[in-house]
Amino acid sequence: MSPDAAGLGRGRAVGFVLPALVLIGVFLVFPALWTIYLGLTDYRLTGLEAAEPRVVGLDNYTAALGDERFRGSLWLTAQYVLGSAVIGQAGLGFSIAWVLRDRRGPVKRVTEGLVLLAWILPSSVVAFLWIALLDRDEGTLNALLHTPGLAWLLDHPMPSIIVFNVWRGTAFSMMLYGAALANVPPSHLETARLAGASTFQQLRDVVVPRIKGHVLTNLLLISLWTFNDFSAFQITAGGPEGRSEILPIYIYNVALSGGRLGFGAAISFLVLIINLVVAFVYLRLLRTRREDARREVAAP
Amino acid sequence: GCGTDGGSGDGAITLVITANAISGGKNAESADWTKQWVIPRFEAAQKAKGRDVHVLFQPSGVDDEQYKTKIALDLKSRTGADVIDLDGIWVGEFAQAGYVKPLAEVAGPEADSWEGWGQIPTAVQGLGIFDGKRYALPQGTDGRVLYYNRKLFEKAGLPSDWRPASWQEILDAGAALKRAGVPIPIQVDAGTAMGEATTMQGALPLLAGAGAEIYANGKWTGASQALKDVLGFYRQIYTTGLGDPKLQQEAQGRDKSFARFAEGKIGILAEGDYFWRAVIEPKAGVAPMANRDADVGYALIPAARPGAGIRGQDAVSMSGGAVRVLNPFSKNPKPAWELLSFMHSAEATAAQLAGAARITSRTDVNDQVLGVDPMLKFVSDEVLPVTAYRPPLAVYPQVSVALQEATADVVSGTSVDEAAASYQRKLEAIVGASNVAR
Amino acid sequence: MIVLGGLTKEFPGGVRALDGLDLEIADGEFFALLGPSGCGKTTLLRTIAGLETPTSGNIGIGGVDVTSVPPGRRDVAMVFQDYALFPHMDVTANIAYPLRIKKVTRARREAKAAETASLLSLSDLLARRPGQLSGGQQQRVALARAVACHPKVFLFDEPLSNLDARLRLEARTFLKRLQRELAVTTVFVTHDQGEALALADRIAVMSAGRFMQVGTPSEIFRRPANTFTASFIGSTPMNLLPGVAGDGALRVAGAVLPLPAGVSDGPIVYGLRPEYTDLSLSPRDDAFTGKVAVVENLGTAHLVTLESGDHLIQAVVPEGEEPAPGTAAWAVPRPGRALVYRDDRLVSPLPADGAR
Amino acid sequence: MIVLGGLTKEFPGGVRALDGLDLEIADGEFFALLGPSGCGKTTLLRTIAGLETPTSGNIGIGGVDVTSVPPGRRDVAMVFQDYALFPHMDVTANIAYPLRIKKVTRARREAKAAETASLLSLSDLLARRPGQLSGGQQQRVALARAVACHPKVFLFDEPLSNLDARLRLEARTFLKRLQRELAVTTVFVTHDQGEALALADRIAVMSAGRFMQVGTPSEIFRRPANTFTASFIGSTPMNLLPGVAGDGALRVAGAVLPLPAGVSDGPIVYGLRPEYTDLSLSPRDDAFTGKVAVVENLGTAHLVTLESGDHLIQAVVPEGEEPAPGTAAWAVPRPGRALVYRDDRLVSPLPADGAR
Amino acid sequence: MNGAGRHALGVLGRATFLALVLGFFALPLLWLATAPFDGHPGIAMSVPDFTLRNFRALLGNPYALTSLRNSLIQAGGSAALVVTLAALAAYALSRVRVPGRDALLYVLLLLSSVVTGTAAMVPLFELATRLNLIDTHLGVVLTMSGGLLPAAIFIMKDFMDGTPTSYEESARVFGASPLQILRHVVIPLVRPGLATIAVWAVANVWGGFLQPFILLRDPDKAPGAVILYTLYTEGGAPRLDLISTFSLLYSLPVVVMYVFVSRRYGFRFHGGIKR
Ligand SMILES: Nc1ncnc2c1ncn2[C@@H]1O[C@H](COP(=O)(O)OP(=O)(O)OP(=O)(O)O)[C@@H](O)[C@H]1O
Ligand SMILES: Nc1ncnc2c1ncn2[C@@H]1O[C@H](COP(=O)(O)OP(=O)(O)OP(=O)(O)O)[C@@H](O)[C@H]1O
Ligand SMILES: [Mg+2]
Ligand SMILES: [Mg+2]
Repeated sequence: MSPDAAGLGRGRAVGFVLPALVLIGVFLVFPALWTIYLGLTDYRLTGLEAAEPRVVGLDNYTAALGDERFRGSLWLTAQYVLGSAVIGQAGLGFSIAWVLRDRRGPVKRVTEGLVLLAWILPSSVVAFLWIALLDRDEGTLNALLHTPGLAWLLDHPMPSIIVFNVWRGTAFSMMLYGAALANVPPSHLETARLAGASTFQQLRDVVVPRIKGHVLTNLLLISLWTFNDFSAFQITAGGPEGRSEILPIYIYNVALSGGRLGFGAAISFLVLIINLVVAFVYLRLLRTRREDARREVAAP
Repeated sequence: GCGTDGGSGDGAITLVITANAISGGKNAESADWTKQWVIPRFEAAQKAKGRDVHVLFQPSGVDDEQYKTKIALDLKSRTGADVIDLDGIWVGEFAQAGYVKPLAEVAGPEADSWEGWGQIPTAVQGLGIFDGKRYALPQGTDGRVLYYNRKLFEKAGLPSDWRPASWQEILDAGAALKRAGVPIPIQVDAGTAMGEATTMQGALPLLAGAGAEIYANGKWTGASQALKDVLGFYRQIYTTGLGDPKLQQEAQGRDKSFARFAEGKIGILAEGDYFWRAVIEPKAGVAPMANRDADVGYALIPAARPGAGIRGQDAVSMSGGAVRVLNPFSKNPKPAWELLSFMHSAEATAAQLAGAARITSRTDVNDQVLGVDPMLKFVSDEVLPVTAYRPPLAVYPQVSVALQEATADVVSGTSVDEAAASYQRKLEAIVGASNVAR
Repeated sequence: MIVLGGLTKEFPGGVRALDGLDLEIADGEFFALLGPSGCGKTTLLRTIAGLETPTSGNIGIGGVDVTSVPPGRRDVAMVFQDYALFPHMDVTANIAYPLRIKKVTRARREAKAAETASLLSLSDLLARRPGQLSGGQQQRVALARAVACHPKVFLFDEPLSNLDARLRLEARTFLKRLQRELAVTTVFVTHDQGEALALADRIAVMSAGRFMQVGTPSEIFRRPANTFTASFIGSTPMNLLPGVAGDGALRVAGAVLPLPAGVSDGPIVYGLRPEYTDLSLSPRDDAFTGKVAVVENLGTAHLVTLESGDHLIQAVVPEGEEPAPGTAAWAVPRPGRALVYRDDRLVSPLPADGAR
Repeated sequence: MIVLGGLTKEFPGGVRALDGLDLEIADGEFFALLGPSGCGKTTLLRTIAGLETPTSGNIGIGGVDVTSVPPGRRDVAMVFQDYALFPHMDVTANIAYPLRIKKVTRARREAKAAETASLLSLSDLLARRPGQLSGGQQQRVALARAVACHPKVFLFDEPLSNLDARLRLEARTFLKRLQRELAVTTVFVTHDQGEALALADRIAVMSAGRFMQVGTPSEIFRRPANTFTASFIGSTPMNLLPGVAGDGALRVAGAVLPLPAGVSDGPIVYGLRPEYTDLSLSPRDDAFTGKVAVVENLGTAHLVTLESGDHLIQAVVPEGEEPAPGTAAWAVPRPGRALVYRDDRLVSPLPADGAR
Repeated sequence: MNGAGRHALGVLGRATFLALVLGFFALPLLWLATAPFDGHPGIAMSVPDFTLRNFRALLGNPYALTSLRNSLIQAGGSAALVVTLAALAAYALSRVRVPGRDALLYVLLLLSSVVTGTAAMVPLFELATRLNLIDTHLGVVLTMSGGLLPAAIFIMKDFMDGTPTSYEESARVFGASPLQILRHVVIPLVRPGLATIAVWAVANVWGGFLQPFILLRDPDKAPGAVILYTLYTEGGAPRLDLISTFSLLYSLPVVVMYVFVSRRYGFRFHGGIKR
């Protein structure tokens, strides 16, 4: 079938895309380019460097890469993305979608509703709820677990914000995988069941190959979002003593509290590059599989 | 931009005031005073002079850092309110960035011949001075003391009129309190979670008590003996159970320490007069103590040893305070100056207090109002003479963070030498090795 | 070998998809489930496979009650309507999949897959993926996968319905031969009566979760037990006309026809297959009269639709004898071929002996 | 009324879906495009509709060259295979949609929709959405939508293929009557030869983007011009056997048959429909001999497949005469019904006069 | 283990899992449900001594209610803009082959995640100043939309790719223009997608703090996020009564909107990266 079903034509298509592109161009690409430029300067919001920022070339980058705090932050971010997005959100989201896949009725609605609620509530409210939950002295969790005085946020800051972010972001994965599972023909699963396959074998042989595209979309989006997620700031503010200072918080701290906007911009750009690499790896994975398939076919 | 667009009619001009104050917020009185006292009276006074002046107030209610960002962005793009509230510590960096200009440059010679200057002590004037030029009118100042809970002291057999003369006496009192079962004998803010409070309430007064200023004669204090003494003191408090190290790490640690003090769980707390006025104030405080006047004592922060403080003092303190500046890009600099000076007149300053006691910049007003509150009188009479101010430079916040990190290190068990060395490294990275004094 | 006892399946919404079914399917039999959409064919097949749990009743396979045995242990193989070939596996892997689950070694299962593939003329396609196969080839791969694991029972859910008309005919013959050779008990679901007649040893005609009739193709074709079966079976829809028996004659749609033996007086439904209806262009007694409305070419014959008052009567006429639309014509029932129903039960002709 | 001149469509990938087609379809004609999957039927229909732009060649409708006229202005209505009923509109809105585009007032288009719906017995369903309709009902709504806007041409893309076997037969008769009454030129795509024969005034048999034969159903059925058409047409696949003409006889699959008139010596392909093949259980001359492999019930007849050496030969035998699998039998061509091809062209029988 | 046993075990496992999930997601929310009605709310969750006093106290705050209105304006405006522009763009990108379209989408997606951060604050602010958008709702709407659009287009395109083209072709044969096709056919078909994007956009703008804070001057225009922040940091110690009550009021509109939208239009995602 011709993809241009409505007879749009190039001209009209451009007309349709243009408004969005203009808005994106002005309010996204332009500031982004500006930010990249700022990253090459020693620009600060106040002080002498605010009056006359100097182009310092790659100094910010060498400084960042040489900075222990930056490297530590990068490592924390990797843990955060891996733990909360790739394993936590994607894993939990998939499990929920899998368990609910052929359910109807109130259980499904309530579960989905709660998971979604965690996603759509404003982040400042959510942050406060979690502070209340994890509070050392009066937190609900300590009351429930009979562990009075256990300072979750101080003793286990990374696990805390990872669990927090799993709670916050699982909805997206759940919905995406829900849609994906709806695309797995029941007959395929049943064929596997008839052959005697266990749940794990069904997942491995039927479901995962089928929803690989969804898995990658999901991982790509949630990894990017988590990489740039700032909401943990409202819970630990990067603390205690930087032990949960993931990159977005690090940038905030150096750019805003420290006033070093040029340096912050440079790190933002580094983050962009890292994101790019992550995205590239994901897309590469997708492509490799397809090429495998093609090669197999080509072989006599 | 808004605000400085000049006239809102023929001949009529509009002036805008902005402050990090908003009705319903922490600084609500300031917002209310601006709206209900300053604006109507100033407009009336101008009308009497035949001028049609319109004044608007632009409130705000966020973290100081975010407020600062917003103001800086405004000034950077040459817009913003005509009269702007700033923290005194920002004056230098704003001046360096060209965001603010000396008052005389903006408003003309009237600024230097203002009647009020005579009422403001030189030290307080310093809040608005950078490079020897007056950039701002100070609103008032504060001082830091050691608060102590008399009931707990009594329990521990300590004098109800405690006057520590050295750091050792503080530690001794702490040990006594600890023996008496006080959960947190001493709370001196430490660590990065407390932010600037650590520097202001802890590191800097202690440094002054050890005889050093963080910035003197164009050099920043590095890992000097004074600094090591300060870190050593922290270490003694937090590794011997005199203080609660966890409390220093919590994001809401400072608020919690207020609450703990009010609950009678903290023996000694280093804080500013704000704590007295707004936190444990029996009626409106956020952690009110009904018997504040009887139960809470306050003492000067002693130098490490008598005479070991800066300038050879026996006691030390740190002060800060807010100022107001004129927007150099104002379309109506002269009327703006009139407004600013009006806001700092004795009458206006007194009105801003609205009956509450607090240390204003003007001696004439202080003389009238401080009599009612012995604590503020104490600050004014005994603390301000020994106090010191932070350097108003753009890199100061980063140095402050480095200091906080050094305290955090020792609180979490790092040795003093290591923490000091790491501070030294960071400081050199921030200001350049040649600007660090050892 | 397959025994159903009082099998009932009610879906959560209250739909009774299977309604107390009793059935025995013999070893090696090719059994067809035939019925219109929604009658429960798929549900029955899936219940036999174990993919649905019956609400009540039980299922036996090979003498064992398997009602609560999970599908993987029933030793059945199912071919789904959409074939359910795994798109990411090549043909070999697809065919070998059940063996892989049974932990047969790679070498042995590939040998087995190759052997099965050659039986179904798939040897050249072993390295392809399902997406690169035509519909007919896909169907054969699905069959091969079912065959490869040597099950006790084959279950086919409309395996031919995705093929185009021509392929369907070829596949049908092929399937029949294959089943003959393997001699595995087979249950085959279809909504196409032609397919059921052509393939099955026995057919169950279903409607609304019940069996309307169970019998051999010729029994069902010749003596449909009720009007539902009558109208459902046959490559052209049977003429079913209301009438009255009385005075020694049948009065149906304006025609007076001889009364078959054993029909007592009263209202009846008169059934006549178009194939057994001859067309005359000259007036005839004991015939339906009407105007030719539509003529459809059937290849070697034509299907003529007569409009007779409110009724439509269809007749099949041989090549070259078709009338032009609009002409008047007479439809003459071939003697002995009419079916008479009363209260929706066949009353004439009476069963011949020997019919099961 | 529809004229195609040298119509060619090449897709970006290099697929030549239409390959220089010339055709004229008369006013009011019911024209079927018949061919296997992928032969270009849909592409041709879409090109006539204007949904595809031809690579070269032109299209005229009603005497006007519409090659570069956008689809909305060609005054054609198309029924898609999946019906493409708008799921968010009820039946009335669906039927009235073309009129809404033509800016007919709401009142008038609802009246028109109701009228068309009653013509197609849809009056009770007007307020339903497509999701709440059965396949047959959906098909009628799609037809109603096409009918409602009174186009010059109907284009149907396999409109019956989504229906179940029984419904398909009924819908076929219905469609034929409807087209007769409306007398609108209709192009109908199908891969089911039975449908094409039954419905069409003329059929074009397509393969790989070309017309293999264009003619009336009986022409095509009786005298398929090539083996492709021969094998494609007929409800049972035609027997096509290689043979040699020589010495005044045809030698085909072990049988020696009389040489039809006009066939010169040389290799040929012998075509014989199963319907024209009689089965004998006693040895016969001029007959194919073999063993009965499969017997399929066709209702009033049986299709018997003989295995004769490497060849399979099928014959249709009347009810009650079917042999048991495994017995020996002889397939006797009915005189004058055999088709002889050489170089894939029909050489015997020679065309009768008067064939269009 | 026999089949029935294994089945029972499976059912039990699922039930346990679902119960844990429910608990995990409900637990933090309980505080929000109780504290606003508690006369003396603490951080600790407790059965409230029921009162509506907190709500009265909140109404006393001059900015609380207007801030919700402002949130509504900004979130609604952004959602409308994002949905409209994303639908148009995604449709065109889905239906017309544009070389390099996927690469473009990915790059924009990447940029969007960076530019919402702190570092881009200066460029955004200066841009808004030059365009006279400071202290306007429009400024907030435009900057927020710019950041949300790439992901919206990305998700929307999946929906568009997933709808069969025969609907559009059918309408086209009847003579509908591309805009008519979009309005009559495509939009209704992808309505769940639009609804999903709308909810997502609203939720994002609703919670956004930094942009409205730096772009707005007049607190009468400040959205809920800024006011909540004020309540939180400006009270000295947090005023739990006001915070909990405002949190509830502030959360309610998004929740109501989600419930409405998901009931009415469905709320779901579509495909994955198909190529
Ligand atoms: N999972 C289910 N939940 C509820 N009802 C169902 C379910 N599956 C099938 N049904 C209903 O059970 C009845 C029988 O369905 P089934 O699929 O067995 O019919 P079928 O004969 O296979 O039809 P078709 O020829 O259309 O495939 C139908 O009314 C159907 O709607
Ligand atoms: N958009 C397209 N791009 C490339 N090739 C196409 C496109 N559409 C169809 N084709 C190719 O053109 C040929 C004819 O396709 P068409 O859909 O017309 O076949 P058809 O006869 O309708 O088949 P079917 O009976 O399966 O519907 C096929 O080889 C098909 O793969
Ligand atoms: Mg079925
Ligand atoms: Mg087609």
